[in-house]
Amino acid sequence: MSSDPSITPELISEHGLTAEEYDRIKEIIGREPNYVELGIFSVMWSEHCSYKNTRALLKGFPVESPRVLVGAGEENAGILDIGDNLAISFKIESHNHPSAVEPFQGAATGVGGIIRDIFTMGARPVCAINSLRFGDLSNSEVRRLFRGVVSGIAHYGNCFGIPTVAGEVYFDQSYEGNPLVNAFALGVLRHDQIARGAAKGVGNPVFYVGPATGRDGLAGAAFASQDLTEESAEQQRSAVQVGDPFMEKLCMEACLELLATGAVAGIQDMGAAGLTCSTCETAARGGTGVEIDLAKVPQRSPGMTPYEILLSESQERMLIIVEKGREDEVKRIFDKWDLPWAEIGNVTDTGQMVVKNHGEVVADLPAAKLADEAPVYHREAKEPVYLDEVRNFTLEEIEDCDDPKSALEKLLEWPTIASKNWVYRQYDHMVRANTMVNPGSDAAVIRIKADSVPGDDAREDFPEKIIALAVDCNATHVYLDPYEGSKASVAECARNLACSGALPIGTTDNLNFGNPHNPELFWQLKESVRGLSEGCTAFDAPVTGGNVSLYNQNPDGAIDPTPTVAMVGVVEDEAHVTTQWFKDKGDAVILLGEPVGKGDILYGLGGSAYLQVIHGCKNGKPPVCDLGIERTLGTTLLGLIQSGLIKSAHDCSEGGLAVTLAESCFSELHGRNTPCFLGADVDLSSIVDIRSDALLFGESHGRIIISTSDIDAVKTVERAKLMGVPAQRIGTVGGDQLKVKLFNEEYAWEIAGLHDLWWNSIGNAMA
Amino acid sequence: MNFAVLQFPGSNCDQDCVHVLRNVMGYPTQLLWHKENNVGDADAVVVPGGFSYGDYLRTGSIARFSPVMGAVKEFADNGGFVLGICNGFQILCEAGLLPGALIRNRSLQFRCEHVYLKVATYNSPFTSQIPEGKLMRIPIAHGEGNYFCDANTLDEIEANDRILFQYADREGDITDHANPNGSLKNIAGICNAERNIAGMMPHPERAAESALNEKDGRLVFESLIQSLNPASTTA
Amino acid sequence: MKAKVIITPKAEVLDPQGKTVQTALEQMGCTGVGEVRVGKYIEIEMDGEHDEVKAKLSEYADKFLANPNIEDYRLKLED
Amino acid sequence: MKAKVIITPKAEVLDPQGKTVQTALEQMGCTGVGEVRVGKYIEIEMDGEHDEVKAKLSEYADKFLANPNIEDYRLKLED
Ligand SMILES: Nc1ncnc2c1ncn2[C@@H]1O[C@H](COP(=O)(O)OP(=O)(O)O)[C@@H](O)[C@H]1O
Ligand SMILES: [Mg+2]
Repeated sequence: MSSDPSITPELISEHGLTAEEYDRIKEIIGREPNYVELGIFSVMWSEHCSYKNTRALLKGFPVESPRVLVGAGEENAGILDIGDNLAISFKIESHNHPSAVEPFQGAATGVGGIIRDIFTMGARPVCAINSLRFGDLSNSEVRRLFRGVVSGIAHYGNCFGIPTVAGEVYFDQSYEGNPLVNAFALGVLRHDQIARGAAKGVGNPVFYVGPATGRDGLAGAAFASQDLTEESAEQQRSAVQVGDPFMEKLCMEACLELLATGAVAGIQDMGAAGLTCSTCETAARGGTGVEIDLAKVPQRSPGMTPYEILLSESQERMLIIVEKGREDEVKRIFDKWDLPWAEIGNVTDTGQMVVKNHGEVVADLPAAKLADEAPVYHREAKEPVYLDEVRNFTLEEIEDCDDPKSALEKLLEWPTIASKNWVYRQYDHMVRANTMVNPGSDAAVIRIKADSVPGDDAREDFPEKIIALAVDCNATHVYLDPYEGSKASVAECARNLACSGALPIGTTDNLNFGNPHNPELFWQLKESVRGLSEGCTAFDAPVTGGNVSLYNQNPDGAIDPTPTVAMVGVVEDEAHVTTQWFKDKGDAVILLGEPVGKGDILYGLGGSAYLQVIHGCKNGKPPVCDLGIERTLGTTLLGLIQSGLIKSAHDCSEGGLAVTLAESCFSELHGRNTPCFLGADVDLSSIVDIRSDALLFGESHGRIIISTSDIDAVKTVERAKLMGVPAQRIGTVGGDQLKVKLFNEEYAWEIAGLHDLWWNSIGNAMA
Repeated sequence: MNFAVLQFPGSNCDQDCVHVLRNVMGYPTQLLWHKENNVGDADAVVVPGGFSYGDYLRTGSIARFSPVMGAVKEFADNGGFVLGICNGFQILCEAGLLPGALIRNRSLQFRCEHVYLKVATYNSPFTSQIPEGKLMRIPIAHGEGNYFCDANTLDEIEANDRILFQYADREGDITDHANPNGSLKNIAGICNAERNIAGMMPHPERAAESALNEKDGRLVFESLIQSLNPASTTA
Repeated sequence: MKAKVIITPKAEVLDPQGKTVQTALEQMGCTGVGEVRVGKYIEIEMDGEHDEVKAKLSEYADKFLANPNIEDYRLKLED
Repeated sequence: MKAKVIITPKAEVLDPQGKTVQTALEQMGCTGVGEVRVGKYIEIEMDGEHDEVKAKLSEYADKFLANPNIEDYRLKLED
C-alpha cells in the first residue's frame, strides 16, 4: 500500500529479522516482501512462534507413550488418554513480559490465552494452576507486581469459572523487573471429541468469532522475543491487551456447543500474532490455503491498517472453519451466546495465505513455508564461569547452626517457603465442585465427573476419574547446576504427585531463560533440557507440550534459569487420595529415603533455602538427583498408599526435613482463621556424624515423611525396605509441639507459633 | 419434584447446582436459559453463582432484567421457592426480591475459603432440616459479599426473624474476626418476608458430597426438598 | 451527544474502596487527606435532543445504572 | 476542599464493561445508544490551597489512583 514504509535494513532489523533471514524470505517468496508481509514474517519467525533457537534442543524430549493421543507440537495442546474413552488436554504458557509491563492485565490475559488453547482442542477446561516468580518482597515495586499478577489471575479465572487449584510462588532477586507468570490449564474430553486446528475442505467458509480487533498487543510475539528493556516496555505499554473473561466464557460455551454439531471443520484460537498466526497455521496443518478479507474483520478503532489488523493480539477471538452449507447452524449458536462474529474468507487449494483488504491483495504468502520453515539455529553453548565459584564452596566456610530454633522460624517465615494462602484464597479453587484436595497440600486433586466433559453432563453411567496436578521448579538449584536442578524439578513434581496418591502420566514444561545469544545462558538451557528429558523419561511422563520464554533479562542480567515443570497424574481410587497433614494422635512418623543423600559433601545444603536465609548466600553444588531412587521411592509410596497403610505423605523440598515436619503438623485449615494443629515427637538421635544444620535443613532429594497408624508402622517400614527404599520410624504424632531430638541436642517448637509465622508472612508483607 | 437452575451468560455454578440436585439429591433438574419467560414445571428455582454478565457495572445488575427473572418473580409471587446462591443472591437483591445489596468485600479481595455458619433461624424452608445448634462449615467464594441495607430494613429483617445464616467462629460466636467480608451483623443469608425466597453467599452445592469431604451444604437442599414435599424422606 | 453519569456510594454506605484509597494515600505520605469516596463514571454516546436524552437516561439510571439502595447519581449532558 | 478525579479507560483500550453495559441498554429497549465507557470517580477531601492540592493529587493520580497503562484521568478541584 502506498502509505506503507519502504523496506530498509533498519526496518528489517526493527522487526527482529537478520539480513540472512531476510534473504531467506526473499528466496521463499521469490520477490521482495511488502511491509505487511514483512510484519507477518517477523511474528511468525519470532522465537515465540517459531522456536527457532530451541527447536533443535526440544527434539530431545520424550514425547511418546501409549497414552498420547495428540503429541507435543501437533496442535495447540497435547492430549492424553485416561481410560474409558476419556482424555485430558493440558498445557502451560508464559506471559512474562506482558505482566512486567502491566501485571493485572498481563497475568489475566495469560490465563485467558491458555484456557483458549485448551477449549480449542474440544476439551472443557476444568482447572488451572500457575507458577509465579518475583523479586524480593521487601521492594515495593515487587509488591505492586505481585499484587497485580495475583489479582489478574484471580479476576480472569474466577470470572471465567475455572478453579485455580495449585501453583507455586518464589521470590528471588534475579526476577526483579522480570517476573515470571506461567499459567497452566487442563481440560477434559472424549476421544471422539478431539478438534483440529486445520483448515480442511476447499471452499469452506472461515469465521471470525469474538470481540472486534483493536490495536492491543501489537506484535506481542515479537515483544516476547527480545530482551525486556525500558524501550521495549514503553512500546508495549501503548498497546496493553485487556482481558474479558466474560466474553471468553461465552466463547468457550459456544465453541463446545458448536463442535458437538459436527459443523466445524477446523478451529484455532487467535493467540500470539492473532489473525496472522491462526490463518497460516490452520492452512499449513490442513495442507490448504486460506483467503481472507480484512475489511470483513470487525474493528474497534477507526483507520486500522492491514498491518495492524493482522498483528493485533486482541483477546478472546477464535478462527473457525465451517463445513460449507452449515453456516446457519453456526450463526444460530453464536447468536444464542450473543457473540459477535463475521465470515471473513474461505479455504482454498492454493497453499497460499492470501490477505485482501477491500478486495485488494495485501499479502500473498505460502502458508506451509511461513509456518514450518522458520530458520533453525544451533546456538553456541559455553559453560558459565560462575559455576567454578559455585563448585568451590565448602561447608568449612560456615559454622554449624547454633540456633536451629530460630533458623526454622526464619525459614518458615521466608516468603518462598511461607504459606501461599494470601495468593490462593483470592482464587476460586472450588468452582465446578470437583476439587478433592484444595491448594495447600503437595498436589491438587480433582475428580472428573460427567459435567467435566462437553455434552456429557446428563450421562448417568459416567466413569468418574481422579487426577492430581503439581507444578515445581527449584530455580536456585537449576542456577547452580542446570542439569541436576532440572532433573530434580521433574522428580519433585513426581514426588508431589506420589504423595497425593497419583501416578504421573504426562508433563508440560515452561522454559524461562535469558537471551539465547549468550553462550553461557544457552548452555543453561541445553543442560536443563537434558535434565528434564531424563527426568520425564524416568517417570514415563512424556512431554505433551510446553512453552519457551527466552530473553528474560533485566538490566542486571538474566533471571535464574527456570524450567517450570507441571505434571499430571491419575489416582486410581478415591480411597487413595492422600494429603500432607498428620491425621491422628499416636500415629507413627516414618521417613522414607536416606536421611541425607549419599556422597554429597554438602549434605544437601548446596543451594538450600537455609544457606540463603541464614547465611545470605546462593552457593554450592546442589544435591544430585538419582532418578532410579526417585522412581522406586514413588512407586513404593504409591503401593503403600494403595494398600491403605498411609495416612499422610509430604515430600522434603525447600527447607529440608525440619520444614517438612513442621508443615505436616500444621494441618489443613478447618475454617477461616481456624487452623488445626497436631504436633509430633521426632527422634533423629541415631543419625550421627552429620552437622545438625544439614540434618535439619539440608535438601537432599528422595525423601518423604509419611504417617501411618501405630500398628501399621512396622509393616510399612518393612514393606518399604523390601522394595529397596530406606525407611525408619522417626517419631509419633501428638501434642502441640514439634519436638526434635538430635544426637547432641533436643529442640521444641510450639506449633501454633510456627504456624502463625508461616501462615501470615506473605499477608503481612502485603498489608 | 422438579428443580430449575437458571443459566445466565456468565453463570458458572449452574452445572454444580444441577449436579447436586440431580445426582446427589436425586431429583429431576433442568437448566433454564435466561431468555425463557416461564419456569415450566419447576417446583423450585435455584439462581446459581458465577459472574452473570461478567459482574460488569454491579453484580447481578444486568441479569435481573432477563426475561427469566420476570418469570421467577411471578413464580415467587405465587409462593414458589427460590434460592439464590452467591451471584444468585446478588441478582435477587438487584431484582428487589430480597432487600439490601451486596457490596465489595472490605478487604477488596476475592475470598475463597471455608467459613462457619451459625443458623439464625430454623423457621424457613431453607433451614428447617438443619439440626438445632449445628454449626455449618461451607465454602465461600466471592469478591462482593458484604451485605448492606439501611437501618430500617435491618430492623425489619431482624424483627421478623429473616436472617438465615451468620458468619461465626468455631465456637459459634458472631465475631468480627469471623466475618470474611464486612457484612452487616455477619449476615451470610436472608429470606423475604413471605419466607419463600432466600439468598446466601456461601455455596452449599460445593459442600454436599463425601467425595469432597463435605456434607453440611446438603442440609440446605434437604430442607428445601422437605418443605416442597413434607412426605419425602431424605437420607 | 455525550452524556455522563456520575455514581457515588450513599453517605451511609460503607465504602471499602474509598477507605483503602484513603489509607494508601496516607501511607504513601500524602498529607491532609480527609474522606475518600470511590464511585463510577459512565460516559454514554446518545442520539437525540437534550431533554429527550435526559429523560431517557434518568429512567435507566434509576432502574439500572445506579442501585438506589446504595448509590446516588448525577446526570450531566454535554451540549 | 473537595477534589474529584475522573478516571476513564484510554480510547484505544478495550472496555469490556462499557461494551456490556451498552449491549444491556440496547436489549432493555433504550434506543439511540452509542459507545459506552465505564470509568471511576473518586472524591477526595483534602486540606490545602488550590495549587498545592492540585500538584499533590496529580502526583498521586499518576502513580497510584490511575493505571497509566490503560487509563486517563482528569482532576477537578472545587473551590
Ligand atoms: N500461585 C499459587 N496458586 C495456587 N496455589 C498455590 C500457589 N502457590 C502455592 N500454592 C499451593 O501452596 C502449596 C504449597 O506450595 P509449595 O510450597 O510450592 O509446595 P511444594 O514445595 O510441595 O511444591 C501447594 O498446595 C500449592 O499448590
Ligand atoms: Mg511438596
